[in-house]
Order: sequence, then structure tokens, then C-alpha cells
Amino acid sequence: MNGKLHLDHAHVRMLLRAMLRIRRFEETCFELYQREKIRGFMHLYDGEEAVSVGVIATLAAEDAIVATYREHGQALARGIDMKALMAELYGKQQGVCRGRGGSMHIFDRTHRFYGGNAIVGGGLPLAVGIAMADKALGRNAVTACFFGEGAVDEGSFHESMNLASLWRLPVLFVCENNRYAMGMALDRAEAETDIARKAAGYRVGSEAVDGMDVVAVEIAARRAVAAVRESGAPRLLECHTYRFRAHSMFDAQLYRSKQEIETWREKDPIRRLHSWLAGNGLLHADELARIEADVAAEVAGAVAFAEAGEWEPVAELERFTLMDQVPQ
Amino acid sequence: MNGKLHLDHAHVRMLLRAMLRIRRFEETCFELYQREKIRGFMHLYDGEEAVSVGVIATLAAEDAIVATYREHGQALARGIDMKALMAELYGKQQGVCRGRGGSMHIFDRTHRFYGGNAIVGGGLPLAVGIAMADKALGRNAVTACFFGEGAVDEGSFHESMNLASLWRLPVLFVCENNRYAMGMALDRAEAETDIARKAAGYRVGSEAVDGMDVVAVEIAARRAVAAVRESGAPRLLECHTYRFRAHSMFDAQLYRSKQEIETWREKDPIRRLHSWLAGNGLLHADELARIEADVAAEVAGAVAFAEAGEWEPVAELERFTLMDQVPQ
Amino acid sequence: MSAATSAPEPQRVTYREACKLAIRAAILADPRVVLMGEDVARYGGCYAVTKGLAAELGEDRIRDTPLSEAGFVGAGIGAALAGLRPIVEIMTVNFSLLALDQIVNSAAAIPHMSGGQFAVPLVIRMATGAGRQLAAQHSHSLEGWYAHIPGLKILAPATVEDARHMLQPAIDDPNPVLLFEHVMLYGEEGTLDPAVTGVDIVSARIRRPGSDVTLVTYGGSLFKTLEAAESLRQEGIEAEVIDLRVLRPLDMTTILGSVARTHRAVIVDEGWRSGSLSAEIAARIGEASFYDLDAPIRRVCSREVPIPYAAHLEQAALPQAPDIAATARALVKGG
Amino acid sequence: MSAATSAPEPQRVTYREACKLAIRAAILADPRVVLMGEDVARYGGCYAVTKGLAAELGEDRIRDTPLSEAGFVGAGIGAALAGLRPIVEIMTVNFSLLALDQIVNSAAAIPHMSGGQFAVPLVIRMATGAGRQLAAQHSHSLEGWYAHIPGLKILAPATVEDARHMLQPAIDDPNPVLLFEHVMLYGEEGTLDPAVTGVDIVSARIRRPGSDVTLVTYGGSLFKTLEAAESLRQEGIEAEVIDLRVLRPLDMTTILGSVARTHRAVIVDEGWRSGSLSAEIAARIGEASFYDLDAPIRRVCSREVPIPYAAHLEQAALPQAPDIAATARALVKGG
Ligand SMILES: Cc1ncc(C[n+]2csc(CCOP(=O)(O)OP(=O)(O)O)c2C)c(N)n1
Ligand SMILES: Cc1ncc(C[n+]2csc(CCOP(=O)(O)OP(=O)(O)O)c2C)c(N)n1
Ligand SMILES: [Mg+2]
Ligand SMILES: [Mg+2]
Repeated sequence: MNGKLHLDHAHVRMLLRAMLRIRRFEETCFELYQREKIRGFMHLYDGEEAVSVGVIATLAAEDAIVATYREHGQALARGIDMKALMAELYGKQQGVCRGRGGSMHIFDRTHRFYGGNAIVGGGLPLAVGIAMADKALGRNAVTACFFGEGAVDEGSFHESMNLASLWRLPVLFVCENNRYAMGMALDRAEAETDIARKAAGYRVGSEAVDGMDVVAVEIAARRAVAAVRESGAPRLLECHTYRFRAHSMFDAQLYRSKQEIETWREKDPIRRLHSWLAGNGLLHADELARIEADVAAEVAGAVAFAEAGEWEPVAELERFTLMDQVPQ
Repeated sequence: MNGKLHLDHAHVRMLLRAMLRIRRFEETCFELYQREKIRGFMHLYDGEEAVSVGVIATLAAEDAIVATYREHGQALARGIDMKALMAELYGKQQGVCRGRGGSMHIFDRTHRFYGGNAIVGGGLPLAVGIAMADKALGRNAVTACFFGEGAVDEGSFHESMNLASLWRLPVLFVCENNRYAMGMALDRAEAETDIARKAAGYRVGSEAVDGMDVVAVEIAARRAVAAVRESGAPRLLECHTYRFRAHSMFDAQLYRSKQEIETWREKDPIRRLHSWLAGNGLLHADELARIEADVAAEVAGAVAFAEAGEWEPVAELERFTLMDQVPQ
Repeated sequence: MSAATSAPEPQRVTYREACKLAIRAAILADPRVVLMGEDVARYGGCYAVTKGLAAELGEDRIRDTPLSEAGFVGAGIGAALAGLRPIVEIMTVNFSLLALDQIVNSAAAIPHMSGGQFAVPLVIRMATGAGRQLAAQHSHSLEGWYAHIPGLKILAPATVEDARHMLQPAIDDPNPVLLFEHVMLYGEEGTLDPAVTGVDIVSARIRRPGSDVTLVTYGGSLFKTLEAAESLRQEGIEAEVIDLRVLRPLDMTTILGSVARTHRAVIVDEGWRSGSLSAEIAARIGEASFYDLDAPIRRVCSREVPIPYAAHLEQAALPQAPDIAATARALVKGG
Repeated sequence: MSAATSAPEPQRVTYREACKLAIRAAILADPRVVLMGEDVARYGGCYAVTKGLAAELGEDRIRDTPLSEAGFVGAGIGAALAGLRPIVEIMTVNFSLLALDQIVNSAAAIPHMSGGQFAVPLVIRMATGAGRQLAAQHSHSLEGWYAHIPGLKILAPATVEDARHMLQPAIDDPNPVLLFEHVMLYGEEGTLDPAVTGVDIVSARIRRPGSDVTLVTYGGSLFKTLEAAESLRQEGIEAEVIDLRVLRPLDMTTILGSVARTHRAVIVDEGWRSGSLSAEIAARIGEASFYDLDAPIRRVCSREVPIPYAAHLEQAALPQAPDIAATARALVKGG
């Protein structure tokens, strides 16, 4: 663990707790999917929790987030209500998007959370525009734009990096490099696999970080966010990470070996932070138990909330297709 | 002039003649446009002749070309019949595309000339596919893909460079960097203006060359084509050049100064080659006069041919929208 | 400003000038409005609509973009989500296909997907249509095609009045609005009545009343249709000409009201016939006014071919006043 | 091969298996045929259509592409121009919007623009349609929308026989052919008759004869429509069900022939109603068979909304057998 961050006790416990919330929430989602309470495409973040937790810990309330279809982690780290999130996965009216979005399309206006985008690379131009608006309207905000390394293949990556750099817009591009885009290994998809290096083609400063180490991610992100905020120019942060589970709930994982997965599981960011804390006497066993109990209660509460939720009346089906006004 | 190329007399005269053919052809096009014989959008290559002449001099008959809407130069350098080209600009049945394409859409199957594409960046993926087919079918061919520096902004540049490099396809990407995309100066469009350097982001080898020096272009292109043919992998050649005239026939040129244009006119590739040849006693005055006379006659013949051409019957309007067979 | 002793004069302007007046006024009225697109600033716009505006309003408000249709349209959507009121210009409708993912999968979907948390108050302007021999990659009329997409509003101003006044309500609308300007209209002159300070973006307009047949059209075909109506008049046929103005959502009340009076309809649409907006209108008239109709509905559309370069082929591919008149005449005479 | 003493048995297969058989056979038959797309090789296809094929046929013939829809569709077009017979797979029709410029501005236009010098013998396969709760960026039905574009052919196999046999004629066709596979069909079982070794890509098929009303449909709505016809039969209404199979060009002969017998038509189309293929078919029937019709043409389409995630909302947005039956019933009873 990189100790340059001032690791006060409360902060580190917060990081651990934030990762555990995501992990436990998604474990329950997995079961609920088996029980057909959740449907559609669902992409779990298992193994990647350190990325969203580390990055989002450095953001302020006025900052904005653009995410992908694998965004439960970002949503929870950002503080989106777990109950409303679970209700959304159930497709209930009490869901954060009133059941219209589902797992891949989580939005939350109050948290400046601009989706949940299931078009790979589709969020990057949006992030450019959000940053443009923030700059024009004099808000001192940074937009953190999350995307997988697969999105780097798309033209939208190229166009967005250039626009953000050319116009000096405050975007932090966060590449969650988990080595696969569905079954496509990075080196089978990209001639140049060093993504941080690609940023040079747009004069965007970049850094790569161990995405399995939440403290390292937070330190790098803090530096990057500060640089973006100060300079007004974008930066790219590449987080090396791994998803422990299948791409989605429909994936036989023919493209990688059990062995490889096991090797990465050794680097589990939660276990890692926990053993480091325990090893240094910074976390007592009962503290962990208390966190786990809290989280379990929160998840159970979210399930109960979702179960109790109602279905949006079918009469409302077409509502929001055209808006009556711009929500403020 | 870079003398590393073996400058035999006939070859150098060919280069001069090839450039003059383009220049004189287009001077006539300009007049014909004023006289409303040619319509639509027409983009002249005035000042850029050394690029297509230098590059195409290095290609073999089995090689392929993908061009842009500013492709009179490529078409003539490739050996497309000037008469059929002019008839196309007139919109006549005897035109190379039977009047359906016009200035922006010159195609010629017998010369493996795959357009003429008026979507900026639209030709790059096509070049990747042509090279893919050539490789799969065991043809030892190189595809030369011409595009302006404006096309570099588009996502298709990014996706095509990556695909060609990843799959090791024999594409020579030729960037005609004339510093403006319509009125958009390169440094107002790209955060990183060194295009050859961008190629590094795709592990594509690249080189920049003085595009106003036809011999330098040919030498660099010969090296690049040989490398592509040998390695099977793509390369990028950036040619620094300038268009002396407006972007198209509708352009008040508010975005650049007369002074700038004059400075570049000093570097006119034709004048430059000519004075170098004359200065070194390699070209007699009467030789130039003979070439000019030949070219003038050829252009006049092309105009006469186009004038005499017929209009495609309106009954044929829908022909070729769906094809009956694949032309062989 | 001088004392308003006399009423302002009607103003002769081109459609191009009307577009420019609209953009200028919108930008001056609201600091959140910006125009962005390729060559809108220094070049002055590929159809010279924005000439001089950057010098007056600044390059932050009239912003040149790199050649990145998906990127800057997506950026416009993001900017609209976050509080600006952007106008994005795409040079020509064919190039908008490069940004279609952003338009359909983001702009049109986000308000609904987010359960109404976000709106996308964005205007996208583009040139459309044929007639300038620009061939198959610059000449299509896809506005009717766009009208298939829920979540979008589609406008097609045909008159200088609409070119002058439809932009502001489009900006004020909380939804993504696509505004199509036909390339052959830019040079057309018309009169701006100073008494008209705004128009709606809801209704179709009867541009010429008539009792024998309803001619429904929009955009670049309006004047051809009016010309056809004029020639029909000389034969004693009174055609009513409806200018749709708004292609989505359609104002069926005006159309059906007219058909209820004339009992016959011809739809004129520069889109390719199959699957064009003309089909939707024909289908809706057939559904709602089946028993009002005295004759089949007819359509005059573009021929189903990528628009060719040669003038005679291009013109043959497009709806023309004589075709419109002939179709209407056959319907009235035959019915 | 063993001696063919007995006739081959009819084979029960899923639609997914039929697609796979078709791809395998096409690749084995012609060295110029390659399949390329995202995750077609190692992953086995996002809908498992190509599972195992790369291992058998090699990764040159079943080629995984990076996430670059515009790039690899464009590359497919280039490869078709230069002598291959590529099959390009796009995972889902929504993603095809990223490649639309290449499809419309290049593939559909080049043969004509080049004056017939080049053909684009390319097949693009994609999954389409809703029903799996994939929400607004994975569930649309844009095949009818694509049918607007001249220069393309559009296919929508609904049965396992068509899934098995439409691919080869699509490959053999000199034009770009888009082939749409509805996501809800992949798991459907059907019987392959070994006597059928090929099908055309020209004609519609009457899947169920009937005399009282014509139900026109295609793709994922075929079985819902047959179900509706079955329930109508119990009420004494005999519905004829036409499976379009080919959405462009349309086989109007079959449709008009049927309407001439039944005098009533309902069109069922999972596309959004406004500007859907159903509108074109309604318009054409109205034009050609106006005097044959005893009642207005009706349409059962998707509701005009980005498809929502929640199951009950999604199902409410789509055409359903009871809606189809009710619409047909009202038409027959009321007419
Ligand atoms: C434009 C587009 N193409 C294809 C897909 C299908 N798809 C969904 S996720 C995915 C892989 C993306 O990989 P990556 O960007 O690395 O993110 P990860 O899933 O690894 O987090 C693909 C191909 C899509 N959603 N959008
Ligand atoms: C996708 C697309 N966007 C915009 C245009 C309009 N346009 C035509 S040429 C051009 C400039 C292209 O510049 P560059 O690539 O540098 O080539 P040059 O004209 O300088 O040769 C533009 C913007 C187009 N044809 N295609
Ligand atoms: Mg990944
Ligand atoms: Mg240029």
C-alpha cells in the first residue's frame, strides 16, 4: 500500500466500507438474478471496486460522473441511495429511474450522475459536453468519465479526447482496464495496448495505476483531479483491474482460464485493504464485523424496499418520452 | 531537391508532366465551372500535385487507391483517362461513372481506383477492407489511402489505423496535410498537430515529408510502399502541402491571409521541379514547351470529348441502384 | 433606438438571412445559447448562414468544431444535460449519420431512460435536400426518416418567416429538436412581417386554401407544390396546400380537416418514396378518414436512387411541379 | 458419407442453430466468405450463434473485431468491393447506428455513384427487437427503418427454415443485404425439412391461408400473429397471415393478392408506429387496392417510446397477440 495519502482511521474505514457495500450489494444482485427478480443484462463489478471507490472519494458534490452499463459500483460510491438502486433493478416505480432504465441505465440528477450508458464509448462525448457546460456556466466542477478499455477502440474515444484537450475542458477520463471487452482480450483488440500512452496523441496527461489497490487509486485520482481543477485541462487515469465474474449473466468465459482468474483473485482489493489494515493494527476484527453487519442490513433493507415497491402504471408508459420542461 | 532517387531523365520529365497535366486540367476545370459546364462541389488540387504524383509513381498496377473528393490529382496520376474524367465532370454518359458521380466521386475499376469519397474520413475503413481482401486472396498489393489532415479528427481515422495495424494489413495511409480543413486550421482542430506522431498510438510507422517536393515525396513513398509490401503492415506518410485556391468553388477564404498564400506559392511544386531541372541543365526550354503543348492538346481533347458526350437517358436513372451481378 | 413614430416596415430577406437573424437573436437573448459546428465561425458557415456572427458574438458562442460529428453532437447533448442550450450545426444531413448513435441512443432516449430526471434541450440544425448537383453523399432528404424516432421533434421551416422564428421555440423546447433547412431555400427571398414576433412549433399551416384536393408537403417542396397549385387553378382545380412545418409530432388535425373538405389528398415529399413520411401521412389519413376519401391517396416522392450528379438525372429523381400537378389532376378528374 | 438408403430425417433445431448451420455451410462452400464481428470467435457470439465455429473454421474465417462498428463495417464494405464475400455481424441493431454512415453513404451508394463499376456483395447480420428487458439501447426494431434506403436489401427470417436458408442467397446477391434476427426467436425450435435445400429472398409467404382478413407481418411478430389468427379461428374469423420475409424490396404481389380476396388488412410491425414499415405497406395497399378495401387498414405497432426495462412496461410497448386479434376482430365485425 502506498502510504502517501494521509490515512486517517475514519477515511480508510470508509474506503473499506464503500467497497464492501458494492461487493455485498452485487452478491445479492447475483442471487436475485437467479431468482428472476432482476432481468435484462446485468454486469457485475466484482473485483473492480477499488476503482470507483478510489476515484469517487476524491470528487466533490458539484462534480459530475458519466458511467457505463457496469455502474453499480460508481452509483453506490457516489452515494446514490441503495434502496432506489435496488428498486430500479427490480423495475419498480420507486427505482431511481422509475424502472425504465434497469441495471445498465442508472441516472441520478441530485448526484450529477449522468448514466449508465450501454453504448460502449457512448458516454465520452457526453462528458465533454458536461464539462463544457460547467466551464461556460462558471462552475468549478470536474467530470469523471468512466469507461472500459474496450471503449478505447471506438472512434468516440478519439474524438472526445481531442475535443476535451483542444478546448481545455475539466474531464477526468478514467479507464477501467480489466483486460477484456466481453471476450476480447486487450492485445487482440488494440495494436498499442498502453492506453495511458495513447493519451499522448491528444496531449492529455496520463498515469496508470494499480486498480486493485484502493489507496493507490485514490492518491493518483486526487492528484489527477487536482490537476484538472487547477489547469482546467483533461487528464486520463488508467486503472489496471480485473473482473472476477463473467462479463454479464450470459457468458461461458471460454476466452480465459480459471487459473488466470484465480491469480487475479489473489489481488482482491477488499481482501488486500483489509489484511493491510489488520496487519497494521488499524482495524479490529469486531470493526469489520460491524461494518459487515451494517452493510448486510442495508442490503436487506434495499431488497425489502424493492420488494415492497410498486409497478409504474402502464398508463404512464409513454411519459418522459417528450418532456414538458427541463428539470431544475 | 533530394537526389537519392535515381533521377533518370525520362522519369523526372514524367513527374513534371504528370504534375502539369493535373495543373492544366484543373485550370480548365476552373474556367468550365465559371461557364457552368461543371457544377456541384468541385475541389481543386492546385499546389498539392506533388503528393499524388510522387506517391502514385511508386505504385504498381495491382495496387489499389482510395481517395477523397479532392481527387482529380490522384485520378490523373493513376492514369485514369482524362477524357472520361472530364466527361464525368460534365455529367455525361461517357464519364467514368456515367455522370452519376461528378467531381467528388471518381471511380475506375480498371485502375483499382475505389473513389472519390465525399464523407471526410469515409474512405479509411474501405482501404482497410480492400487490403484485407487483397491479403486474404493472396494478392501482393498495397492500398494507398489518401485523406486530408481534417480526416484525422474523425473517429474513422482512429478505428482504421488500429484495425490495419492490429491485423497487419498492407495499407499506406497518405495524409495530405494542407493545413486547413475548409476554414479550420489544423491547430484549431487538433490538440496534437503532429500527425505522423499520432501514428505511434497505433504502432504504425510513419514519416513526414515536404509535400511540395515531388522527388522527396517519391523517395519517401517508395520507401514506405516497399516497407508495407515487405512487412505486410501499414505505414503512414504525412505530406506537408498547401492548396493555393479556395477549398471549393464556394469559399471567401476569410480564414487565411493573402500573404500566407503568397508565401506558399513560392514553394509551388511544379515551378520548383522545373527550375531545379532547368538550373541543372536537365530540361531544355523547348522540352518544357513541348510538354506544355502536349498537355494543352490533351486537355483540349478532353473538353471536346466531354462536349460531344451524350446525356444518360433518364430512363436509366435507377440503373445500378441494385446490381444484377458483381462486375468482374 | 429612435422614437417609434411609424410602424416598422416589412423586411425583404433571404431564407439564409432569416436563419442568421434567428441565431443572432437567440444568442443575444440568453447566455446559455451557443452555436457549434464545423466552420460556423471563421469560414462563416458552409452555406454562409453564420457569416460575421463569430466576429460579433465571439468564438465561444459561435464555436468551430473539429471534424468529429459524433463527438461534437454528443458534446452538445452533454452540454444540454448540464445546463446550456446548445444549437449544434451539422453541415449536411448525410453527415449526421456519423452522429446518429448519439442522436437516437442518447438524446432521444435519456429523458425516458432516466425516468424524467434529465431533459435534453438541444437544437440540431442541418442542411437537407437536393438540387445543387452535389451527388449521393450530400443530397439526401432524411428529415422524414428522422421523424420515426420517439423523443425527437422535427422541424422543417419552408418560409423566411419560419426560418426566422422557429429557432427560438425550438431552443425553448425541453426536448431535442432537429431543424432541417433545405439547401435550395437559402437563396429564396421573402418578406418578414414585423408584426409577427413568433411562431409555434406545433401546427401545420394552410398556405393556400382550396376545395378540390389537398396537397400536403413541407420544406423544399412547398414552393413547387404552390406552383403546381397555381397551374391547377388555371385548369379550374382549386388545390389546398398544407405546409407541415413540424414533421414530428404531426399535426393531423389540420390535415384531416382539409381532407374532410376536399376528399382527395396528394402528399409531396422529397424523401425516397418507400418508408418516407408521405407513407405515414397516407396511412394516417387512410385510418382516420377512410370514409371521407373519394379516391386513393397519391404520393409524389423522390425516385429510389442515390441522388446522381448530372443535372438532368438529379432533376428527374426529384418531385417537380408538373408531376405534382399531373398527379392531382388525375385524382380530381379520375375521381 | 454412407449410402443414402433412407431419406434424411426432418431435423428439429433452434433458430440459433439454424443460423449457425447457415454460417458454417456458407464458409465451407466458398473461400471468399468470412464472418467478422465483435466476439464472434472466442466468446462464441453474444447470442451464442457462432459458438465453436472459430475452433472448427479458424479465426481468419470467424474473425473477432475490436469495438469499432464504423471501422469494421466499412472494412467489410471495402473487402466486398475487392473480392471477398464478407458477413459482418453487428451485435444489436442499436449499435449499427455507429456504422450507419458506412452503410448508407458507402455500401448503398457506391454501386450507383460508380456508374455500376463496383458492387458491394456484403451481408450484415444483426440482432433486433425487444422482449428481453434490455432497455432502450438494446431493444429497438429498426429493420423497417433501414428498408427506406435504396441500394440495400433487407431480410427478416422468422422461421428456422429461413434462418437456415436465407443467408446463402444473401451472400450470392451482388448487393449489400441486411439480415435481421429477432432476439426472441433464437431459442425457438422448428423443423428443417431436408427436402428444402434453399429459399428465395424475393417473395413473401402466406403462412396461414384465410379469407376474412389479411394480417401482414414479419420477424419476431410472426408467431404472435399466428397465435392471434388461431384465436380468431375459434371465433369463426379466418385470418390470412403473410410473412414478409423480405422488407426491401417488398413483394406487393402477394400482399395485394391477399387483400383482393379478404378486403381487409392489418399490419403488425414491432417498429415504432410513425414512419414504420407498416405505414409504407398501408400506403401501398391504399394506392393499389383502394377499391378492394371494405374497411380502413389497421396497424398494430410498438408504442412510441424508447423501450423501457421493466417487464410490464416493455410488454405493454410491444404488439401482442390479443391486440392483433382485437384489431382484426373489430375490422371484420365492424366492416
Ligand atoms: C457500441 C457497442 N458495441 C458493442 C456493445 C456490446 N458490448 C457490451 S459491453 C462490451 C464490452 C466492453 O468492454 P469494456 O469497454 O472493456 O468494458 P467492460 O465490460 O470490460 O467493463 C461489448 C462489446 C455495446 N454495448 N455497444
Ligand atoms: C463527415 C463530413 N463532415 C464534413 C464534411 C464537409 N467538408 C468537406 S471537405 C471538408 C474539409 C476536409 O479537410 P481535409 O480533410 O483537411 O481535406 P482538404 O479539403 O483540406 O483536402 C469538410 C469539413 C464532409 N464532407 N464530411
Ligand atoms: Mg474491459
Ligand atoms: Mg486539409
